Amino acid sequence: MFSLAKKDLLSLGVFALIVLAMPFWLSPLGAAYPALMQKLAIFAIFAVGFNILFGLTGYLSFGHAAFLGIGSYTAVWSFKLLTMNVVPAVVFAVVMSGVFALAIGYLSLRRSGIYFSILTLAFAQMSYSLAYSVLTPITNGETGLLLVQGDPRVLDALFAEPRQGLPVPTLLGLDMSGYAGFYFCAAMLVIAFYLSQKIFASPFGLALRGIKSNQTRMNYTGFNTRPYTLAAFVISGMYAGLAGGLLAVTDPLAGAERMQWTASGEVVLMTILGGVGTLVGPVVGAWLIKYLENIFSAFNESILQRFFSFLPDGLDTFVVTVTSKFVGDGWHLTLGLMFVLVVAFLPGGIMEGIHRIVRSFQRRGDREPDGSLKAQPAE
Amino acid sequence: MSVIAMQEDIVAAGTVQAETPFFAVRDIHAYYGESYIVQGVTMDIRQGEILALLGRNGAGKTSTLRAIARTGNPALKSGEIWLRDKPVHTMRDFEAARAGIQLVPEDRRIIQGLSVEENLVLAQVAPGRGWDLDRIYSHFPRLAERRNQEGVTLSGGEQQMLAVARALARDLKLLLLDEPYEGLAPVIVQEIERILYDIKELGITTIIVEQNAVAALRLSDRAVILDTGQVVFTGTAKELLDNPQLRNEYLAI
Amino acid sequence: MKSNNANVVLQVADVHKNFGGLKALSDVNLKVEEGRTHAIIGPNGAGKSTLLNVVIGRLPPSSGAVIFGNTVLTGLAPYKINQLGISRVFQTPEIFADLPILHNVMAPAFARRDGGFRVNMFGRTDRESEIREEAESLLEDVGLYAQRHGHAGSLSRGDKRRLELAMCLIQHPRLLLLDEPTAGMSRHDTNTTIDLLKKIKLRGMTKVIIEHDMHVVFSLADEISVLAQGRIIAHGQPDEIRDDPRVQEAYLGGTQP
Amino acid sequence: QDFCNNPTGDTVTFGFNVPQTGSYAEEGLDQLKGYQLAVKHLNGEGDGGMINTLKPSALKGNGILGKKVAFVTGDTQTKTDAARDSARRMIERDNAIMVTGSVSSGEAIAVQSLCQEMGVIYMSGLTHSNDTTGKDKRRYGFRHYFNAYQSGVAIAPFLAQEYGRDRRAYHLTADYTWGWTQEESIKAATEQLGWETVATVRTPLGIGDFSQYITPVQNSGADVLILNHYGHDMVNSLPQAVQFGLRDRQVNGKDFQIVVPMFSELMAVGAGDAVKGIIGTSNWHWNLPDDGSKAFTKSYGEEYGAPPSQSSHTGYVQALLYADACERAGTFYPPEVIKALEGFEFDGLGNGPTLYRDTDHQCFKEVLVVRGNMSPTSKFDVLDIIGHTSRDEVTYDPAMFGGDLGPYDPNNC
Amino acid sequence: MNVIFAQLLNGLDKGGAYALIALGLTLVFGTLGVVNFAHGALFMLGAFCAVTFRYLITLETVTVDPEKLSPWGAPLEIRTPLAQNWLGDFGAVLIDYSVPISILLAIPVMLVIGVVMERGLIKHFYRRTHAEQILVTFGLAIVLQEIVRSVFGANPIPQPAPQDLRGAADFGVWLGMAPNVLTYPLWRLVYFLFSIGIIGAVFAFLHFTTFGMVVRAGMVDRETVGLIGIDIGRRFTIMFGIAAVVAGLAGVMYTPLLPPNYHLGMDFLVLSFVVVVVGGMGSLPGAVAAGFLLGILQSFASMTGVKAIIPGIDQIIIYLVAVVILLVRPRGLMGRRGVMES
Ligand SMILES: Nc1ncnc2c1ncn2[C@@H]1O[C@H](COP(=O)(O)OP(=O)(O)OP(=O)(O)O)[C@@H](O)[C@H]1O
Ligand SMILES: Nc1ncnc2c1ncn2[C@@H]1O[C@H](COP(=O)(O)OP(=O)(O)OP(=O)(O)O)[C@@H](O)[C@H]1O
Ligand SMILES: [Mg+2]
Ligand SMILES: [Mg+2]
Repeated sequence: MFSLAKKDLLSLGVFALIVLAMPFWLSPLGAAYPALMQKLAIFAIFAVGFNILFGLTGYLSFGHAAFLGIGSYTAVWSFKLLTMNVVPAVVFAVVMSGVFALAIGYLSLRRSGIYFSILTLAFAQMSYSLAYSVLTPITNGETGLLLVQGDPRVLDALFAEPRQGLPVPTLLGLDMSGYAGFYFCAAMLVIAFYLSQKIFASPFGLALRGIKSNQTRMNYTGFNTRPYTLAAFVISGMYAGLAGGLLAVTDPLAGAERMQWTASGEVVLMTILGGVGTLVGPVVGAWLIKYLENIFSAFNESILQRFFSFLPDGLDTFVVTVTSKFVGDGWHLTLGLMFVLVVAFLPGGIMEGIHRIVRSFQRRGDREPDGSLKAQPAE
Repeated sequence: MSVIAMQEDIVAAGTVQAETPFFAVRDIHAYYGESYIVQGVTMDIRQGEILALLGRNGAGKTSTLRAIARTGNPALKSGEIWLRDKPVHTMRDFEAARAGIQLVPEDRRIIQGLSVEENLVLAQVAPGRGWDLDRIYSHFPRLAERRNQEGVTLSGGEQQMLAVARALARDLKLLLLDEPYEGLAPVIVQEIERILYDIKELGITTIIVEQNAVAALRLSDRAVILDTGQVVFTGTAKELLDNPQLRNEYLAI
Repeated sequence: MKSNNANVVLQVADVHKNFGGLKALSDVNLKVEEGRTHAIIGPNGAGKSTLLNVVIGRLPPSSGAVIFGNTVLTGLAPYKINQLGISRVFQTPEIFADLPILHNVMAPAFARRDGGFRVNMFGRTDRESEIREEAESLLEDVGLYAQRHGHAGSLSRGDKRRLELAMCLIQHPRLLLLDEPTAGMSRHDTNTTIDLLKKIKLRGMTKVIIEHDMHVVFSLADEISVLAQGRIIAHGQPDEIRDDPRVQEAYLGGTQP
Repeated sequence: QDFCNNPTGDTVTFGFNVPQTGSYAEEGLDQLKGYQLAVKHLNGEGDGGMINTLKPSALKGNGILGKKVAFVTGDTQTKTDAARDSARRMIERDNAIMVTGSVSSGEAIAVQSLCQEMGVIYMSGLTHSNDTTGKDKRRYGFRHYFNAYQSGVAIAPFLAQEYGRDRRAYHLTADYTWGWTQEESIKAATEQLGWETVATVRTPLGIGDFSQYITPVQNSGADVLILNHYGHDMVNSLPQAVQFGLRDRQVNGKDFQIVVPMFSELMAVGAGDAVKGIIGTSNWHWNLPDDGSKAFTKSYGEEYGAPPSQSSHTGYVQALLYADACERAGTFYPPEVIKALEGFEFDGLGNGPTLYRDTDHQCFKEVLVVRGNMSPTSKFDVLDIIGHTSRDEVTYDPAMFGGDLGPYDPNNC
Repeated sequence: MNVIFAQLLNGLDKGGAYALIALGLTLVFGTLGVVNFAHGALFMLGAFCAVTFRYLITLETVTVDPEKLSPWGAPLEIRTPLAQNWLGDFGAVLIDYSVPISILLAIPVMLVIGVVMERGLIKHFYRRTHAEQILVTFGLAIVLQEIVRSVFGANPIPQPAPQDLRGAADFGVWLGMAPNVLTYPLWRLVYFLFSIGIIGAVFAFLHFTTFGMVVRAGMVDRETVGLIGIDIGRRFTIMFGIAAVVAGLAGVMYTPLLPPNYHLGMDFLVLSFVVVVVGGMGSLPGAVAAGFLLGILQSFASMTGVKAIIPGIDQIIIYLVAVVILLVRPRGLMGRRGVMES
């Protein structure tokens, strides 16, 4: 039941290794600090989950950030009301977002194509607007839901002495804001990835792909497509809830912007950038966008000057002026250009590009003796 | 080959430009992405002739027609196509169509969202009109009845008629028919055959791809057989029918 | 009109279907008996495909009912109708164009085994050896085994048809509906397909087949109904139909190929 | 002592965390300029600006405690999530000893609570909500900027003077926490004058077109419209209200008036002509005649060719105040620095004598009342100062807004 | 009662604006089938055509007086506007009417931008998946936005309406009410009429020529349309150019209502998608109807009385209506079958 094909097992192993080794390989890239690594893991989970819906069934949800937000709010409330232990927080976050996904999915999946996208967008935007304003008693509006000293925390109050200052989320006594938090998120990502591998390789996954490929055939082949898509929607909603819950675990605050359409759009972009329907693609996309957002935006002219100081005088100022347009407050420009270039030259996203390069090397290296192409489905 | 050469000589006596056939395909090679499908097809047709292009499923018949009509998929990598003195191989799809080449595709490709009549009107938007609507409707009364129905809701056979009619609505020089009889009741097959004869009378040249080899050969002057993207036979229809080995191997008749 | 004939698998009772003013089907009655092959022929636009659409739940009849075994199909969702044991080959192939050919054939088998909906997300498609082997042997039968890992979308048209046939056969339907299964197939492949369909018949599968190719019809049919302008104008044994003057006029058009 | 990001080398790093993209980018980027100027001056480069006017001052112009000041920057995108991400990067990766900057209260409060958890001092930028030093105040957070309550108190006498005590006001309020606190404060202040509040209407954030909210104002019987809007909402709603002809109307026998209680000159530029004659409040203005303001305006102008905004002023001042507190404490150890800032009385930073109150970390100083300039001489000259409300008048009881500062103990990140 | 009347008027006006903003998107998205996330950017570029035009005609000669210093320490600049210098009164009129006159600049500029965009980029994406279209157009939108930002800065740049059209019209008096009961900004009325005009012109173009049909057919089956001799690529380019012009003009005329900044486009993007989809894919009348419907409902939902009954309704009304309509009518108000459903 928990088995994987050899190929998948291998990729899971490699994937786990890469994720857990982040602190090492990210450090030359200037990104090896807990906050960012946590984000990388969390948004990878979000994107992997999104890909289960979008990549397999082809239903493009434009409101997935709503579930992320719901997960965060639920987790923070669990911290406020029950306990600072992260386990209940994460469980509640997943369950709650699953419930919302069930309701929203039930309605939205009555339509397909762009109509579906707009329905999900509308639900998410309504959640966002209400969270920002009318629901302030629950969400604390613009400020975001914060922990305060006076929170009841009934379970903690029963078992432990209140400590000085604000408590932090913990697991087995480990403080979740630093490296421990990262490893927790990384472990979650590996599990999430494994589950998505299972789904991709299962008959259930095959049915979802069938829906993407030809709904008519599915119906007349005896599949009841609606519950299949709904199941995929709920599963990916729960992934989003998990990601939202983890955001709150590593940093116990939940803000409404997490639910805005731009946030939903971001996960769409991550998935497409990496490669829709591939297992690893969404992860790569998520990492790239979050890396740019956090690292490129922080470059400023003095950093650039130091960086390019080896160049001869005059040239270095020129190079600094040019590059400064693409970093710091210009990091969006880099992002936009990257989107355009990737789709223009790597149709199918980064993973497809990598596959092509690998394939072209293979062809040059060893030609198949019988001349047959090793046709591989895009997995 | 020798038979063709002889026939060409006979025709040559009557025409000035004997060397340039009406339509010539010279060693074309075409690819779908990386799969090499049309592997050097060569054929000639004289004006007003009907040529049957035969072969098993997957032999590359459709691909050859699509390459001639310049659809871009399969992509023509080398070879030449000449319609009289016009280099079709340098054209794009719409230019080939304006030069008078019309493909009736195997899956008919009636345009969704447009009524029967709009499908026909659309064919007359680009310069080079053929039959007007009245003439089309008089040949295809069935279409006249259904003129306001959405094209794609027509029955299979009706769609086939519409696809042929759409080609006729254009100023035609070379008609490429991909399995025109498929899915048609025998009565309609006869109707279409009649139309093809009419078209032939008008001097329109036709290449017909058909699994129903008997029906196709009944109509054609000459035949070409393809196998895995290569020409394995060229000759008159009669030669083919008289050759039991070819019939058995490629046509199963 | 409750049938007491236990042998009748499919019964079409007084079905009418109108498209706006157009009467696509009028008063159609049909009985198909267990294990037999029932051919429906008729001119283009006669309503043959429409009739199949009514049976599989793609179109609701304007009036009348379709009964399968003891179940009234009218109003049932298409997937339920399929689950009862009816599969259909469409006139324009409906396949999973961007899935591998092997998976095209395996998917319907899962529907047969697991029912309309099951979240078997911990199963493994590649471990379902029973279904895989069956799919492979069927692909062998239809001559697509060699290409089984290729994508279905790049098949030629005749091959797509054969693939679709395999997709239906793997469901072991009680009733198989075939809408022009050999259209676009070479003579050679048509003959193979006829043999394949005969083989299934020996297994007792009931079939309704629409064809314009008389060679196919007369090779396979036990019974023929002729549909013209939405009405059944003749019904009987193949020999009777061949000689029926109405059929000659409405359909075969005098000369016989 | 051991504490978060204890600087070991010969530099000490500040984290400048401002919106550089999104709707508040202009203010954020200007704030950043203020910070960069402050770093220069602290390190003894340039003309020293307000270092020369701050009194009392322990600053020496050789960095802080002998260490040169370095800085890192971050883009908050005006989102709380991004603001916290960026602040955490500064603390965890770049070892920032202090984080500063903000253009909205949401991000200020979020970053402030983060800094409390990490044990890093946060000097907020523009944040006008009462909550920042009220309900959500933190031991590690400090605000130089004024707040909504002070705006209300400051503007009230001028409203009475200009428009009389018999007025009927209609509030349009941005529907989120900052809008609500401002509405509450202004409403209280104006009602105290004797004004009547006809209606308070909440408007969704960032809708762009406010016509459906302005239409009902016409026949409501109100003769003053109070726009509790900020940023783009203000830039859009004010000109739209003017276009509706509200200011050309006579209601109850009086000229209809529009008030924008909280002004910022960059936004006033965005609102264009509509801002002429509109009364509001401001934290600071480059036109002020005191030595500090003059010195700052001069060095900023020489550096960037334009006068500074209150956003850059706030940034500059906050950086200086932190540096000064470190010098006075003689250490970077946050609890000591906090104690140095708490209750600090100073002058010469442009707002007259100022107190950093210990009970809530709010600065108390004069508040400016400004009016849209009727005949600007340059595109920077959009606001006129029409009055100063004294520090005593805008001082309030800290208990009023509740909250709890929390402990001094440093968390080791 | 007056309030209701005023809100109805306001709703109509808003609806006209929504319809116009969505119109350009319908042409590209509903007709060409490209999910164009750069639509908002085109709207924004239009608005900046107005800004540029005004900037050009208010160009000043700057002389520096080195003797005096400005209060912030820079040398004092003395500015004299050129247009007024050279053209006298006409120059003043030109400056006053800069917004409507900049339409003359916007039409060619937007056409060129549209054509270049289509030829250079979008052209290669008709046959790609919607996902890839989203990515590329979104990327493009960001790039355009950043370019505008680096040229014009991040702050909004107000564009005044002409003096004569600046105030409010006493609409009530025209309808026989007492003065000052129902007034409405003149420029909004102008915008409304302008919307109606543009919408009418686009309708006429697509309705009375076969152009619309050809493009629709080309979207459904590009190959077949090519095979019957139509150069569909060129028509798509023209269509995209028209859409860019329409989007741009909507942007130009909107500037007096909303001081434009580089971010303007993103704010309208979601709204225009909602309008187009609620109207129904591929339907121009649908988009217009949806624009009006949403505008009017939004106006009414913002009334204090309504908000008192359902708190927060004005924040979500657009989305709520979108949900209800899409659930009740599978293809929006007037959607065509088969357009972008898979
Ligand atoms: N779009 C495509 N991409 C890749 N390969 C293709 C594509 N279309 C067809 N092929 C392959 O090209 C070969 C020739 O196909 P083609 O359709 O030309 O055959 P055909 O002779 O017309 O067959 P049929 O009689 O079945 O229509 C087949 O092997 C088919 O699998
Ligand atoms: N959705 C529809 N709307 C309107 N008319 C339709 C629709 N579907 C089918 N028709 C019409 O109903 C008639 C019967 O169509 P049907 O597809 O059943 O014919 P058929 O017997 O299968 O013909 P063929 O042998 O050509 O496939 C045709 O005239 C067709 O145009
Ligand atoms: Mg073919
Ligand atoms: Mg049919």
